[in-house]
Amino acid sequence: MKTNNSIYGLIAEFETHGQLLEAANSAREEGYCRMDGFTPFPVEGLPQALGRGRTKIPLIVLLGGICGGLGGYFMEWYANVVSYPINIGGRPLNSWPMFIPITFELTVLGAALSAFFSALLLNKLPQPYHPVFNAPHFERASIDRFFLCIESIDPKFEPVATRAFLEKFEAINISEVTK
Amino acid sequence: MIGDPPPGKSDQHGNPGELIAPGQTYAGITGRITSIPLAKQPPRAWYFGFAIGFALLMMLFLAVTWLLVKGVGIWGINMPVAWGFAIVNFVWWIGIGHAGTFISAILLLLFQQWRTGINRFTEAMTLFAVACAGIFPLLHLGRPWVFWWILPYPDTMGLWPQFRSPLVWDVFAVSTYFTVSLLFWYLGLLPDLASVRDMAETPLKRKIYGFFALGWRGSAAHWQRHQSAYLLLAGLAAPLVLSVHSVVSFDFSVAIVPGWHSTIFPPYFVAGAIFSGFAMVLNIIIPIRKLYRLEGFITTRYLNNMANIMLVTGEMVAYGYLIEAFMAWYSGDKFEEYMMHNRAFGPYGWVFWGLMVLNVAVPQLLWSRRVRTNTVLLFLVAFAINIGMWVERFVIVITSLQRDFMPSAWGMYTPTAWDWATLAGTVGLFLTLLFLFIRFVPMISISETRELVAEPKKIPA
Amino acid sequence: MAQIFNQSANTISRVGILCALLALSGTGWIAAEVFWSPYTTMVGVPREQPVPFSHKHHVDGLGIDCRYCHVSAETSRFAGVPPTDTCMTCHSQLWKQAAMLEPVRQSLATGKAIRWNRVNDLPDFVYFDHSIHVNKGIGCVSCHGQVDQMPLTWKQNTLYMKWCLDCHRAPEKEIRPRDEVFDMKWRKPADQEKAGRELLTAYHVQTSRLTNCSVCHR
Amino acid sequence: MPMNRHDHHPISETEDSGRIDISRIRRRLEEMHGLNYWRSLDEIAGTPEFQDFLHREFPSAASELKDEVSRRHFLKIMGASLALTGMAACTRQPVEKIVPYVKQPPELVPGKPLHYATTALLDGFATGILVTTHEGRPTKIEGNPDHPINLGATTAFGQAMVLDLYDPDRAQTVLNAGKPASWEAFLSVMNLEMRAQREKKGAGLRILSGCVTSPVFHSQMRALLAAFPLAKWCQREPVGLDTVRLGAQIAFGRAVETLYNFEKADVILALDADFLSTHPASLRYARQFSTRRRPDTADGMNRLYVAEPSSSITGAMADHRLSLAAGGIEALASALAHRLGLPGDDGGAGEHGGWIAAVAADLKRAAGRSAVIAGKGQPASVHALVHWINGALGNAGKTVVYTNAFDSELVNGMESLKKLVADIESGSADMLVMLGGNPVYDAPVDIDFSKALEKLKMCVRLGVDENETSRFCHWHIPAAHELESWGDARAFDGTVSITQPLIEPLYGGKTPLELIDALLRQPTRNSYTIVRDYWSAQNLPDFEKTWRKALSDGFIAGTAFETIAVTSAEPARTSNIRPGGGLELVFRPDPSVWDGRFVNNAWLQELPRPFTKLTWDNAALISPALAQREQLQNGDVVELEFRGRTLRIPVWILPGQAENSVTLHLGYGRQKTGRVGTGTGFNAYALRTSDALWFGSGLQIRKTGETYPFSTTQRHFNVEGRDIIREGTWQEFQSDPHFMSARTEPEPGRDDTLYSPDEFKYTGYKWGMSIDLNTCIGCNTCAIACQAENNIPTVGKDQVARGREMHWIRVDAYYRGGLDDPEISHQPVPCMHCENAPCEVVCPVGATVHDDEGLNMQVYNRCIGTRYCSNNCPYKVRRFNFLEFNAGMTSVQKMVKNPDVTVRSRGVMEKCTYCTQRINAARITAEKEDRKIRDGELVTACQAACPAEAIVFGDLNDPASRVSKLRAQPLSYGMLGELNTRPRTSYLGKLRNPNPEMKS
Repeated sequence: MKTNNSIYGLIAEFETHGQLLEAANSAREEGYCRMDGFTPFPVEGLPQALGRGRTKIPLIVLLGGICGGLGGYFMEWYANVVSYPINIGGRPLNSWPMFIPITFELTVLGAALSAFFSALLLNKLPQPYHPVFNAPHFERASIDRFFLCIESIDPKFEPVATRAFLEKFEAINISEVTK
Repeated sequence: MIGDPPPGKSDQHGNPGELIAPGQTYAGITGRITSIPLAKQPPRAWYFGFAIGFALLMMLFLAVTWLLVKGVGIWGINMPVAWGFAIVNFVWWIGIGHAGTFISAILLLLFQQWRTGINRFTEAMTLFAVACAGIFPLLHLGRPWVFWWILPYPDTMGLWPQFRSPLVWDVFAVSTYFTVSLLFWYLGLLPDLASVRDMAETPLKRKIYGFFALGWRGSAAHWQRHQSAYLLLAGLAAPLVLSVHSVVSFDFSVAIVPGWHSTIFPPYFVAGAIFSGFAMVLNIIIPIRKLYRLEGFITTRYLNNMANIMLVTGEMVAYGYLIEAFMAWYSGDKFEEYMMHNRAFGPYGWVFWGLMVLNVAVPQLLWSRRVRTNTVLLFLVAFAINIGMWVERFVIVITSLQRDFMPSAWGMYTPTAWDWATLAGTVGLFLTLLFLFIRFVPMISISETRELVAEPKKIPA
Repeated sequence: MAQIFNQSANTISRVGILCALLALSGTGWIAAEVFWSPYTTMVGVPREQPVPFSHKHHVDGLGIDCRYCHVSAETSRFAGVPPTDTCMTCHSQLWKQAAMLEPVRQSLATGKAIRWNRVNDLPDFVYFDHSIHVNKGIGCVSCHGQVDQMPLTWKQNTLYMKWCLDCHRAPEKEIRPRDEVFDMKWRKPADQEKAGRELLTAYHVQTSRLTNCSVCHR
Repeated sequence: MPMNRHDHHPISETEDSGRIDISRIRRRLEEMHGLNYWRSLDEIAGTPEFQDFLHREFPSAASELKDEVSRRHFLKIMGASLALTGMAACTRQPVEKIVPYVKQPPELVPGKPLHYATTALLDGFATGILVTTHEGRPTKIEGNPDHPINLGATTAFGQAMVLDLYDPDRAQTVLNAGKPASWEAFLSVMNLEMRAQREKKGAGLRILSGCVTSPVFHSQMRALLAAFPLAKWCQREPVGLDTVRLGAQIAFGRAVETLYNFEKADVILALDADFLSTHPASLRYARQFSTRRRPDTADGMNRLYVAEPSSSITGAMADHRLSLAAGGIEALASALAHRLGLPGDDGGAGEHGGWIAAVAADLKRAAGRSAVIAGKGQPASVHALVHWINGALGNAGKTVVYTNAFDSELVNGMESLKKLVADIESGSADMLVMLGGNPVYDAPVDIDFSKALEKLKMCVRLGVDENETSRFCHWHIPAAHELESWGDARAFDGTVSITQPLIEPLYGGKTPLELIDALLRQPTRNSYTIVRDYWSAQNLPDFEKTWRKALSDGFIAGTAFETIAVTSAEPARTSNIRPGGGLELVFRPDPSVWDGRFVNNAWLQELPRPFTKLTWDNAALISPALAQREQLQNGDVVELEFRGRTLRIPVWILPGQAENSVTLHLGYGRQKTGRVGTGTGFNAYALRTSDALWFGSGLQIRKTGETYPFSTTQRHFNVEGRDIIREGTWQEFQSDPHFMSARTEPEPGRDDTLYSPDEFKYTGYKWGMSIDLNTCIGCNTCAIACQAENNIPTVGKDQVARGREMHWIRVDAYYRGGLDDPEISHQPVPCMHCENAPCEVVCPVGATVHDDEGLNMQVYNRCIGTRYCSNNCPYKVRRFNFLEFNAGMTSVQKMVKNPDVTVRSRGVMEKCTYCTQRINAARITAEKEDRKIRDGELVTACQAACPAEAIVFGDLNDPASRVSKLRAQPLSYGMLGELNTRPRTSYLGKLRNPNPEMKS
């Protein structure tokens, strides 16, 4: 009998995302909180089923956009008004209408960069190695199978009981994930 | 280990109604699509296409080398026509680069499912087209070796760019557009790279694709953030794609040159961009789809819808031409009036009428469903439009500059062999990149296609 | 399924990304360093000359005025580099045999000029005029530094456009009374900026146009 | 104007000046036997002496002068010099050398240009010039403002002579039978030859020169002819004044010169006379004429009638122009004489009776205040008629004055040339000394000069270049360029002008004075001594003082001819003069290459010809009617057959050309000349016979079907009804001075802007320029003066054809009215320096920006070459270096560059800067003296050169400045003002003064 600390968790493999959703929901109701689902495409409702909250990404993107925009206009204003003011065809030094396009572009750029990188960082990618990859057939998580993994660090995790709980659903197979 | 993919569907199966041929399975889709990058040998036709592209690319290197040795004088430009092919090609390529983001971003926001089969492909096309476009603003400089003076950085001269110049706007718009498109494309690609990784037989391929997949596990958390970021990027890309060609059009509309100084330019440029973008998508996708037997994934419905978009944007462009002529007359400005007259009946009149045929007359064929669903005809129409859109930029740039305010300074413009070589060269660059993409990257979004199978009625995101 | 990468890959990848970022910003920083380093600017690097002429000896030691050799400093764009016979005014009497002066004697004998190495070199599209600076109270030291302390002459300032602009934007920081211009020993008063502004008005310096491109570029 | 032009020439004082030792280079050259001459020049470019010379006190063009010289055609391109300095931001500067003098010339302050007064010659007549030298390099020619003949103006030729000085194709070594030899060797040979001649009293000796007005030379010739009584001197110019002299001879029975004063003339009739541009006194005439064309002229605008076969500068200024075959002029003159009560034949009037009547009436009305002038292209009889007419009108002594002739006895170049050839043929002449000239090329075809030359025992030629004639000479001596020579000459009014050298002869050239001296006595004197000795012997009051003054002034005051009263002979009874029928062939000197002597001068070659705007070529100018008749297009090659000889030449259709006249410009189609001139144009001399030197009838024209590519700088001559050039009549102006602005759409108001109109106030100087279209005669001198001042490169025929010419100021021509007799207007177009400059807003790097004085600056070293500014320039005055137009220049050629102006590299934009380098120089001088720049103290290059003073530059903030006053005039307008560009360059609308009694 293995002890919890040698295994990462128990993983169940399903045929359809429906079965996965069902299992996830009842697992949550059972009181499991440290679990994750693995699917070949985004399954609607799965995050909620697994008890996950909303992501912070939109907020980060908003901030990124604001910084980009303000930074952009400041750059133009500083360069053409403060650092080296020059008479350009009689136009005012701070010709704000002509500073708008770049301000806009940099707003978008700032937002886009923060969207992309926040997505990666929050997902802790790149992460080439992960215990779940040890699970049998896990390659099919990116092809046609749906996995539910209850992690050993879950307070409610108990190798035998948890396995028994999972067997209640029509999983193709259930296996331990070693660390 | 996975069951064989279903045999490629042909047109009579996928009738225009369907987005994906019936009877597809997750594994089937995955196997079918990943089999292309994972194949040991690409089809012969691939080598053929790549060879053409590469040969032209070498010609580009030659042309550019000579250009750097001698200067822009090797081109046909002169006074008064100081801008020639370089700018024409730049605008043309940028325009082509618009379809990708339009399809992936705007169709995504409009919950159009018919993007699924083609978005990955068109996004890649966008990147390559913008890359080609990006070359020209640099090459057309008299002193390309100091191009970075356009960028704001603390130099030893205490000088900055002149931010009132549309050319500086261009730099920011185009580079932003390229960056955002790249991020958008890669983010969408991530789960599929994981699929390829997991489908790969040899450890090396597994490692390579694994490296780029960044360890994607398809966990619920991954998907949740991925979806959120992807949708936000789409939301950002949508206004961006509209802004980019607007900014490009400012290069002209901000100037006082008759024929350029016109408020209709931004919308009419954007329409033209999407117009040519879709035309290019069709010109590429129709042969590729046949070559790789992807009719099952890129069904006739896609072609039909794209044709419809071309029809709409085509009419918008035609309207643009009409308004230009109308305003020239209505404004009562003698310079505008002469410009319009010169455009139609001046020394380059034949180009103008050619444009009318290619961009206004030919696209009307798309009213017919038969044309829209017949790959050969559709291909020809799209090709005509691609040429037409290039000609449009030629007309705008050349005929406006050729005869502006001072009759004493009027002149003509004749492109040289080097002008043509550079144009053809960038086509080579485009093809080369495209064929490499087809060879090594899944050209259809696997995960999104799975969603289509999972619940065809489901609305993405 | 077997792991494709082993555990260490995670750390490696993250460290790798970090390094890439550092390298990127690093190159920019290094470039800047190079541009401002003596390697490029030649600031403070004594320049070898066909004759090891010492300003220290002639100016500090013998107290010869700048204008004795650089005759046209007050009247022309060029301060003027002395013709050989200027050297010989003294050296036909002093150090007649000194080996180090051989090139000078040669020059006079053969009529072939001495080819000095330029120390303060502006690009050819920059039109610097000594006379106007001198006449408006900009001391030699402001640009050339304490030449009287240079055994072999070196460049005191980068002469980058940025550096020129610093002074053209705030000449009050450098301007001095006209009659102090050639004085190597002159030191700025405590109230330099105030005194400077007074001098600017006294000498009718149109500060507003000093940063116009046409002032230096034609 | 030049500050210290009164420091006179060093050589005059110290024979040992501290100048660089060109003689070394010369010696090197002489060592380079066998090498071909182009190369030999390139070789010396490498010598340390030359590098020293070029780097001497680091002139700013120095770095441009480093790169090796390429073997290519010198207009062709490679490499980029400023391109590298452009990268200064990211490259380490190479160590430059400082090369001080060994002995510094006392008058020379490094970095300060010096100005010397000297003399430029054309066909022997002097004009006074001031030459700017930088560290011993002559770089720029200005007119001498004190000189009575040109009053500060110059011709295009005068501006371009400095380029000839540095022409790498100049004759560089003494040649004996084509082999390099030495001056000493030549002297010893001459010694023997002259001894032989002395025995036969010089019976075999002939001297052939161009027209000579130099007192020193004349005295030398007198001495020579005294020593060799049987020797003969032949003076002859291919486009000389023979007809003028003969005409005077007929009219007055003696040789006199005729001088006009157009300032006093209210009505002027020019009979095929281009007195504004091709007359020896044209600079003065243009000035006088223009003073009476200004809208604010005190005593009313004059009226000009012109009858001529093909448009000339003068014809374009006419209030009434009659395009008439050259052969028809005499009939017209005779008819006019008749109407003025002189014995004349009225029958010649033909269909022009009305025109003549009106002109006659107008002339009568202005009797004593009118002037009639005939051109040198008209036969002596016409000149005689004109003299009588002026007499009858009482103009003599008022608007027309007569002076003693340059030569006491009549000079008839054509006759003496014929005589010379006859003597050689008959063997009576066996030795010929040619001073310049190129008779083998430009003698009438019916005189086989080359065959004659082959007969000679001894043939010597002194020439600055090797040409068709050199080949037949036993000895060829490189001549010193005028800027290398001591000498003197008379201006057309007789004023003696001194020629002094600005630089030692680059190739050891000799002056005619030295050569003749060598024939007279050996050892020879140098020309400085010759000139000085002569004048010191002329018992001038206080010689030393006068001499020094003459050197600093450039001329000897008070040496102009006195006017004399002439008694006219009884007018000959001319009867039934009828112009010959059929097509007529007309010969004219080329506006750019003259009689062929300037064919190797790139500045002149690329200068757009008036009206046609042709560059690098001549053409057969034909009338639209003839073109229609023969179905000819511009560039169609035709075969002209004239008196049994044929010439294939492309045609150019010139509106205003007389229907049946075909005009050929002389001077092109040279066989032997330098790299620039070779292969340009077509040789009109091939049809020029001694009996039809200027025109003749009986021309046949045949279309060949071939076509020829021309390079023109202007392709469209219709103003398209745009507010570019404003025209009206003197009468309208009298009734309402504001009539012009009344009928054009006004500029947008100052406040019609989203931005504050006071964003930038120009409180200091506010530079502006005003160009008077009334006085501009379209002579192109401004364009070439600008080219010389601002280091503007020439680009070659091919590049001009591609629309890449570089002139900063161009003279546009616009035609109005009918094809056959259009009104022609010239408009010089420099940068407008718009206050709301469209070019500046679009530059991404701020390479073109405004300064506090309103200058629209172009910062070459910041420019990255997007060319956006040019697109956005409504006036299209910007020029772009599409290729490296300065590459491949020899070190000598580079010496012409103005060190105060950056030499632009490939890939940068450039344009008129209002001569910012001059503004800076003037400002620095003024500020050093704690004062403002005075009005007129600062002139732009174009302004300085303009003969008509049509261009005025100055401070718009100074209400007293001339430019402010001109701007205040009602005719003043800004071109394309409706675009709200607020140009600083403004124009004065063009007024014509038509005769109300005439319909056309």
